[in-house]
Amino acid sequence: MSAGTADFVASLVKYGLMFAVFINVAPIMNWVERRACAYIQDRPGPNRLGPLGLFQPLADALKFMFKEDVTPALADKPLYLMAPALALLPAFTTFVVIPFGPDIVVNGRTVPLVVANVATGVLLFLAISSLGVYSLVMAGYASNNKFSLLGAVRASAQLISYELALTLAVLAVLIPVGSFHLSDIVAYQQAHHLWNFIPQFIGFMVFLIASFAETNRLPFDLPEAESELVAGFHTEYGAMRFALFFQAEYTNMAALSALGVTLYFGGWTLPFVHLSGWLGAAVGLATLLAKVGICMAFFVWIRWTFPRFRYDQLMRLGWKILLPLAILNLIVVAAMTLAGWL
Amino acid sequence: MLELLWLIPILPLAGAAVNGLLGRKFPKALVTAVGVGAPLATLLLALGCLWHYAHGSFPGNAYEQVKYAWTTGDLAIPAGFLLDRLSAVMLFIVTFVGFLIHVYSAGYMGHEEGYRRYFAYLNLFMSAMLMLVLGNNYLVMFVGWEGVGLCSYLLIGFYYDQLIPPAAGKKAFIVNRIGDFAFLLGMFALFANFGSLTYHDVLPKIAANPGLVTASAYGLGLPLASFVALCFFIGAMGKSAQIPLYVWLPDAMAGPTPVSALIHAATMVTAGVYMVVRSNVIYQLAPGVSLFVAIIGASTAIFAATIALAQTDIKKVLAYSTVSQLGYMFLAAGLGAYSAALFHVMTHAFFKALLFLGSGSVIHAMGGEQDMTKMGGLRKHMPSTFITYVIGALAIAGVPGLAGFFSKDEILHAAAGSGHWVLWAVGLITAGLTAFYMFRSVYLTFFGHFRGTHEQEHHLHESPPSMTVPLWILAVGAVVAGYVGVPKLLSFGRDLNWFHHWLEPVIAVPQGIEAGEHNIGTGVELMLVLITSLVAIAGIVFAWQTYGGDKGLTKGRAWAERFPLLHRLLLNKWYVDEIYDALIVRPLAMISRFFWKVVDTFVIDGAINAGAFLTELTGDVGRFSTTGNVRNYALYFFLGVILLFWWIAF
Amino acid sequence: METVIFFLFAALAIGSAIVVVTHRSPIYATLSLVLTLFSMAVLFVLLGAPFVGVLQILVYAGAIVVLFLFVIMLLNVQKEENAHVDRGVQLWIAILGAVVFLGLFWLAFWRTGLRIGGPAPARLTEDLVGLKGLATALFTDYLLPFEIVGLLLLVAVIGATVAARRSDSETVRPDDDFVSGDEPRTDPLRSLPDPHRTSVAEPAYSSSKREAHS
Amino acid sequence: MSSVPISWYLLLSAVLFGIGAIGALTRRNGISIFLSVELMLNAGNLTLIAYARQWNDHTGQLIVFFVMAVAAAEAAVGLALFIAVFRQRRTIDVNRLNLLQG
Repeated sequence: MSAGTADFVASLVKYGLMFAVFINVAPIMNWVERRACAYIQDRPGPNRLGPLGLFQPLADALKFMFKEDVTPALADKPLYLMAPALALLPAFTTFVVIPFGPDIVVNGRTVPLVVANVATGVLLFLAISSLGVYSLVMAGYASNNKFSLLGAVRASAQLISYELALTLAVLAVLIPVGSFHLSDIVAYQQAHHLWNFIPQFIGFMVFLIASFAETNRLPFDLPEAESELVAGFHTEYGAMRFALFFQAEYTNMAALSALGVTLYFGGWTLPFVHLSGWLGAAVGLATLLAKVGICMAFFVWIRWTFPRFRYDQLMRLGWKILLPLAILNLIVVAAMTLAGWL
Repeated sequence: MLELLWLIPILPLAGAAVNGLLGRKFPKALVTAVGVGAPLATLLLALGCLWHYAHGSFPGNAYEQVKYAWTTGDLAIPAGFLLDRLSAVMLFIVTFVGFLIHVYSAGYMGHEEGYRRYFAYLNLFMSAMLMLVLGNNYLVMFVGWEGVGLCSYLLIGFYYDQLIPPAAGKKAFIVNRIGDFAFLLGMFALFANFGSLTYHDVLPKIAANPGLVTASAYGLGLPLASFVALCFFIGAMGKSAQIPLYVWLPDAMAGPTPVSALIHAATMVTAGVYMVVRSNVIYQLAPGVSLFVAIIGASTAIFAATIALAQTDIKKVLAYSTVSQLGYMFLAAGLGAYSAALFHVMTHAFFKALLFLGSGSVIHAMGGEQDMTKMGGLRKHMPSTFITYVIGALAIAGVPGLAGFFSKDEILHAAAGSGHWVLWAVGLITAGLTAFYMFRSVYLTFFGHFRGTHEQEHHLHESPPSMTVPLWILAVGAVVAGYVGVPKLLSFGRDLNWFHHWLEPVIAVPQGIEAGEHNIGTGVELMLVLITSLVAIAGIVFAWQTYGGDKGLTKGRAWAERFPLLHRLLLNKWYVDEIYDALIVRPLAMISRFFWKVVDTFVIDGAINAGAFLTELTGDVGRFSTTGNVRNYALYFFLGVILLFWWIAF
Repeated sequence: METVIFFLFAALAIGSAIVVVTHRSPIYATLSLVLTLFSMAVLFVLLGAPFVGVLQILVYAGAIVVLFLFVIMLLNVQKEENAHVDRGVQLWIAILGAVVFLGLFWLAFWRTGLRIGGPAPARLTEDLVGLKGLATALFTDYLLPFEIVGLLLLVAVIGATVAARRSDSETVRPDDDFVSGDEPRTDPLRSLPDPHRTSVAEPAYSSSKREAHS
Repeated sequence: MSSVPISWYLLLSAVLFGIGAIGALTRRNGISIFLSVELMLNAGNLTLIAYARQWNDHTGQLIVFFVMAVAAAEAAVGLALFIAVFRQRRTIDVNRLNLLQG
């Protein structure tokens, strides 16, 4: 096997692993979400199917599969069909840059435990996540109904605004590290025995809020707000297509939290423990998943506690509060790195 | 006293300025006082200067006074005045006759409106003429020359509300300008060769080395001297009304009579003769041109005399007689007898002024009527005018004992002396004709019965003393003036020709030209004098036979019927005006019309209009490109890119 | 391998470019533009400029084209009926266009001797790909343009807001209490400033009442 | 790593530019003209990057960086103008916006 194909096979295998992990996020989260919401609202939640309702996601999946697939009459056919597919694109391509373990040696060749060991890792993540907007817009426009169109317009406006804040927050993290490569960021945090969220707490808060907005999670889920816009951009989507949107949403959430974890919480590393070899890889992956899990839980928790923002409040928060904060954070971090503290 | 020489031309100028500018508010008496007072002061001043000049001795017997440098640099023209023998004579004539005519015109123009304007112009004329005469270089003379031209135009066209005078004024001015043009050319030539125009520079230099002037062919194939002489003579022709350029003088009678007397008899017309005499050196070095001058003079004399025969307007008769007498003067100047020419100028000034003023008082009495066929038998009503007029007529006819006889005889003597018997014969015939037409006018006006309207007859009266006194003074002058230059022959051995000697120094004799004319025997001379007197008397008697007595007019007409063709020719002035009109005026009009219509409107305006049209055209075409449609602009943009690309690639 | 990618994405780019130009519905055109930009980004990466490629996606495809989509939806731009230019003229224009293009291509390639083949480019060096070289160049040699572009963007932002802003008099404050009597807003972007409408200071309620009987 | 000679890239960008140009010239709708212009800009960028690659020099990439910024600014202002025009004239069909007709 020549080096080229070896690399290709390795990355294929790694991608298979990561895909397996992230594909299961949706069903698990489905269950977690329902249970947590019930717990917060002091009601039992789904417990009929299997112990503690563990098979509820399976039931939902089946439901999605067998529901009638309705497409609105005057819908713009091709766009209508392409929207859910496009939604999956950012979801399943952004986590390739996340490292999930130390380098391991496979038959004499060291293989970095990241699907795409690309120098401009973070930037790629941001770029592809910015493409996510199109699926919303397509869905909104194609389903030919006013509510979905309004939902789409609002969604695109929201995404663009918060993408700015998100990017600036992420850049702040890169300044001390000096490279876009996520492995370097993780290595930096490991070397300094200091997770980034402590020195750059403002940046972390901005990142967190912006990630809520990026994934249209509750405080910012105006686009598919049930009370006002029925279901926002995916009003007209029926069974399986809705499932795709459902899946895309949760995977996006997982990817973003993985990025967050890698940037601010040291990714797959454990403080003061040097992991290496196959065992290290396994432990690394486990720690990464644990951290992502905690983060997802936090998402869910926030969802069922905060009321929805109104559109202009949302915009004001995005442009007049988060953006200045992010810039401030950027300046502060740059100053600190220059002064040599970071 | 002589230091004030420069004041002579300035006094009448001041008079003109006062009357002209401030006269509007002056009462008539003050205007007259200024108008007549200025020439009086000038006359007195001139006499004073002449007295001092005559008694003082001056280097080169000329007193030159340079006031300031008029122009500096290459063309250095001093604003200078010169009083020498020649200009002394002219000064005397101009101031004396001028003053008398001013006195006369005070009475004559008394009740004319525009009185103030008349005197302003007359004074201006006097100052211009004095400038001309007293100038010490050709340019100052030329200033005077132009000044008199201007004043003659103004005065001829004095009655500007009528139709004829302004046209006559313009005609006079234009014809004079033609002459002035030639005069200028002559001056240029002089300046080009001698670097200066002052007499005391140029004339001695020419006299010193005649070779300089006669050798190389300068202009028109003529040597310098001939060229300058010819140019100056053409200038004189214009100003002194010789053959081709005399047409303006008869028409100039449209002006008031004293004007005709002053300008067209005594002073302005003699300027030409003065100029020729002043530059006699040049003419002596240009024998061909001098002969030409003589021939022109003679032919003008006889030509004008013939026309005068048939004229019925009294002033026209006098006008043509002036032209004829001027012919005589140029005949003398052409033959080299410059003193004779100047002598005739002086005598002519007196009796011609007298005749004009006489005719003026006749017209004044007749209430403006100038046609002799409407007059007759005026001797009873106007005795002094009659007597002075007859004296003038006798003088001009050349009856022995009066001024005319001496000066005319001098000229004929010079003609005979220099061997030009043909010219002498022409002169003799003209003398006869002069006598005939002068006395024709005398008989038609004063003898026979009155042919005018009853109302005019009732109105007939003798002119007031302010008019008759000058007449008498001039009459005395007409008689006395002759005796200044009595020829040797008749002076019984004593050399009485004072006038000739007076002018001797002015007539420079360039080396190489034998001096004086070879004299013919005294016997032949005596015979010549007898013949001229006989011819004069014959003229008078013959005039009496045809026009004398009551039926003068009818007998005159009978003569006319006998030669109908000749009579019509003479009456219509040989149709000279019509010929000029056809030859010159009409072609010029055509040419100017052509330039106006074709060149100006079509070519020049056309070009500009075409330019305007073109811009408008491009504007219209351009407008189509702005369709307002953005995509068209994008297209143009793109085409521009392609062109640029194409241009870069090659 | 690498030429395969080139030809694939080149074809993709040209195909989507044609769609951008020819498609009548602006939404499809914009989306195909996204596709073109994406394939261009890949080509950029291929040409050893990963940073520019990613930037292309992040800035161009991610923000600018979204802005386009946003405006298209806002203005509800309809499908563009095909120009009623009759067949003949269109044919003419097509021919003319083709001739011009061929001329240009012939000129570009034959005339300047640029053979299609051409020398293979030099080995790709790390500093070209790396970000460090680019960053240093940007902030040393090209600092002034960088500042000017910053200023330009500021101006553009201000310009855009001013141009697109509705006039003050008619922006409805969210806390305005609507009264049923208020005349309906016909213009999708709110009607043109009504001369009678008073300044914002006065609550909408009173103004509409005065209108009623003015 | 790129073994594709540069002339291919130039050809591609020329074709893209041509398509963009035709689009800009023929389309009636303001926004689609804008799209075509963006397309032309990108074609330009491709050439720049190709030459940057050929001569191993950052300048090309930097200029692309600036071109993008300018394109962004232009797009923003242009769209704002379109909105303003739409509010005024109810259409952004270029043919009907010919108020400046000569």
